[in-house]
Parts: sequence; C-alpha cells; structure tokens
Amino acid sequence: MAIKVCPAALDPWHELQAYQNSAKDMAGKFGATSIFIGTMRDFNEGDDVKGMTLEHYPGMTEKQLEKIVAEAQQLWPVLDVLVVHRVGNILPNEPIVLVAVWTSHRGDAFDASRYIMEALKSKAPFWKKELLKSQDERWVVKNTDGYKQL
Amino acid sequence: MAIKVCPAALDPWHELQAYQNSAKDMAGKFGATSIFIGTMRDFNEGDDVKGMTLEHYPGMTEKQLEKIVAEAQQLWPVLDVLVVHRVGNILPNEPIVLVAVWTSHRGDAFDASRYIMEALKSKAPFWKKELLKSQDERWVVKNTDGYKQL
Amino acid sequence: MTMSIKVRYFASLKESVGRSEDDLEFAGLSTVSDVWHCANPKQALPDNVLAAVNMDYVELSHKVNDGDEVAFFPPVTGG
Amino acid sequence: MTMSIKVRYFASLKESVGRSEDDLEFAGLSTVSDVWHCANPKQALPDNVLAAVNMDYVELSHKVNDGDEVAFFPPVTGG
Repeated sequence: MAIKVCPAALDPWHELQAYQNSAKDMAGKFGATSIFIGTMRDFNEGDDVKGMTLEHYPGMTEKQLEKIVAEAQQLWPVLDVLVVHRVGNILPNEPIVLVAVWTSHRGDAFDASRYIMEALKSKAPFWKKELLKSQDERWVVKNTDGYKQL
Repeated sequence: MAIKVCPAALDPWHELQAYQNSAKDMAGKFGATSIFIGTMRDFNEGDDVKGMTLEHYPGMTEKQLEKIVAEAQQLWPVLDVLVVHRVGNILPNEPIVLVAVWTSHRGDAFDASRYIMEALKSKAPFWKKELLKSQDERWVVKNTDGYKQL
Repeated sequence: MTMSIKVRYFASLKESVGRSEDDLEFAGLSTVSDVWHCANPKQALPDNVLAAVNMDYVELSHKVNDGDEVAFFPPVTGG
Repeated sequence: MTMSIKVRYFASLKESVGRSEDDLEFAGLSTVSDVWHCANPKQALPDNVLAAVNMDYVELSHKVNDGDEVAFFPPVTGG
C-alpha cells in the first residue's frame, strides 16, 4: 500500500507501472485492477479555467488517506492500493488524483476504488483555488457527490 | 472510441498513454477516467493454472463490443472509450482485458466502465481454456457476476 | 427453396461436434433449431448453448434466411 | 492551568482570518469552539467550518488538551 502527496507533475501510467512492478508478491494473485484518475478540466461552472492551486494540510492528508484505505481494506478483500494526489500549481489536462485497487475479483476492485475516491473527496484535506481566464481567482466551494452526478 | 482484439502481449499503460495522447479533442474536457484491467491469475477454483488460451469469434466480438459501448454511450455522457481484449495464449500475470472510460464527471466514468465490463463478460464471444499445473486442460464454464462476488 | 447456411461452432462445442464449421445446402430449414438438427442429426442440442445469426444473439426459434451465418457456442467466459 | 495550543487555518479561512496559524498560551480553554473564540475574539466561527484536533476530524464541542494542534478549514475540495 502506498499513499503519496505529489508536488510535481503526476504521470499516472508511469506511477501505475512502477508500483505494480515493485509489488512482486501480488504477481499472479490479482485478477482485477480498478483505477480512477481525476484530471483538471479547462472549464468549471460555466467559466474558462486556466489553472488551479491545490493547497493541503500536510500530515493530516496522509493520516486521513491512510484511514480511508484501511476502511476499504476492512470492507473488501483488497490486495493492494495506490493513492497519489497532486498539490501545488496545476494546469488543465494535468492529472490531479490517482486511485488504484488490486483485488482477486472485479466487483471488489470497482467497489473499493469508488469508495476510496468518494471518501477522499469528502475527507482528505485538499482545497482547490481556480484561476479563471478573466484573471479572477476563486476557491472551489464544494465537491459534488460522485454517486449522484447531475 | 476504439475496440481492439489483441493477439500479442497487451501493455495496458502503453495502450492508455498512447490512446489518451492521440485523443487531442478530449484534452481539458475530461475530468474523470475509470479504468478496469483484468489480469490472469495463477489459480482458479482451487487449482494451480500455468496458462490459458483465449478463443474468440472474430467479427462477432467486435460487433458485440461496439453494441455494448453504444449502450453505455446512451446511458451516460461518455467522452471516449477504449476496450482492448487479448486472444491466444496467455500466461499468469498477463493482462487479459482493458476497459477505459473518459467522462466529465466521476460518477459517470465509474458507472459506464463497470457496465461495459459486466456486459463484455456476459456477451462478448470469448472463451477461456485453462492449462493446469497437472497438465490437464479445461474450459472455464461460466463467468461470475461482477456485482455480487462471493 | 434450397438455402445456403454457414454453420460455425466454438470452444467446447467445437470440440464436442468435432468440427469448426459446416456448409449446409438444404431445403426446409426454418429456424436456428432446424439448422442444428440438420447439421447434427445424431446429437441433441446441449443445454445452455447460445446461438447467433450474422453475429447477433438470437433465440433458437429465430427464422433463418438464405446466406445466413449461424453460430452455436457455450456461455462466454471472456474478460 | 495554562494550555499551549497550536491553531492552524487553511484555504479560504486562512485568507479571511489573515493568518495561517496562532500559538495560544491560555488558561480556561475547554473545547475546540473555545479555541476559535480565544484566537478570533472579533470573528464568529463561519458556518460549515470543519475542525480537526491532531489531524483527526472532531466536533466543535470536542475537549482540547495541552499541546493539541487544532485546525479550522472550509469543506475540502480535493480529488
């Protein structure tokens, strides 16, 4: 299991390949990998967005993410988990978050990865400030519920 | 949208990176990517498995996968989909299937990728024959339901 | 009228019928079920067999037409 | 007894209080809510503010102890 707060560019494919290659004891044991990647869009709530700053609470971030992963491990038979989250200045089309869950069976991988993403969105202490094309800055006020999107 | 039947080794990270880089019109528009990778395990139903042969029905495979993706596109606002499935001889720890869905919002990506995987498992004409450590061969008889794993 | 039907078998069913395909030229074929019995007169259609006509799933009562490709196979196990 | 409490503010709340942290040395602090009022006597605690003690979420009525780190911040928006 690994949790990383990442101040520089996040390459999800490289992270996944490197992590899976390093987890030798998993080889041949996992049948399912469910991965979620959140990426910065160039629009939000009707406005063009040119960039974003992600603030976080160092220490609490890791503590909360560890709790969330431990909860998922209690709820589903999870073989391994990787969570990587960007902080700092982010541009549109750059990845913000990566959650990957390895399990024996696919239902558990889907359920656990979604659980971790939803819990991360509601509990991990990160805050987004958007820089609009108009040069205005604004804090994102609230995350939407991933189980009931409009 | 791309659907590929792949007779040689499948590198999911390379496929994902190449596909996403080629889909230039998506850049900045997608906020969520949900990916599922199915990988061959070295055990099944209590037996050690050394390899597998995946047979398929060329033509019908692509036709059914296209229908499944079109159904998902009707049900959720999907920006893009990639489906890659191995055929031929496969060894433990090798990827069998890759499904990736790009959307604006995360709920849609999770729902659509899972829908595509479940439909693929029940409708795409692939058949697995396992080669056991005992040298016995056996056809896998039935896929399990991914929404209710034991 | 004589119909020309390509019949295909896959996976364990291919092994049990001992062939991967048949080319039928036959009058009086009406349904997918008839196609099976014409091609395999001595073998009952196994339970759980799936059928496709021109690469779409169909019921065994589905009517066939001249030139159709009819396929029989066990439950699929991909993914 | 005098308690020593580190108070931290994040994101929009940090901007509205104008500081990222306070070091309180004060007697009579009992709850997280007291910590806010001691550190920000002229500012009501905004609605929807979340609180953490030693990096775990708590209610505003949570009791504080000497040496605690108390944090206040708006709803989180990561992911």
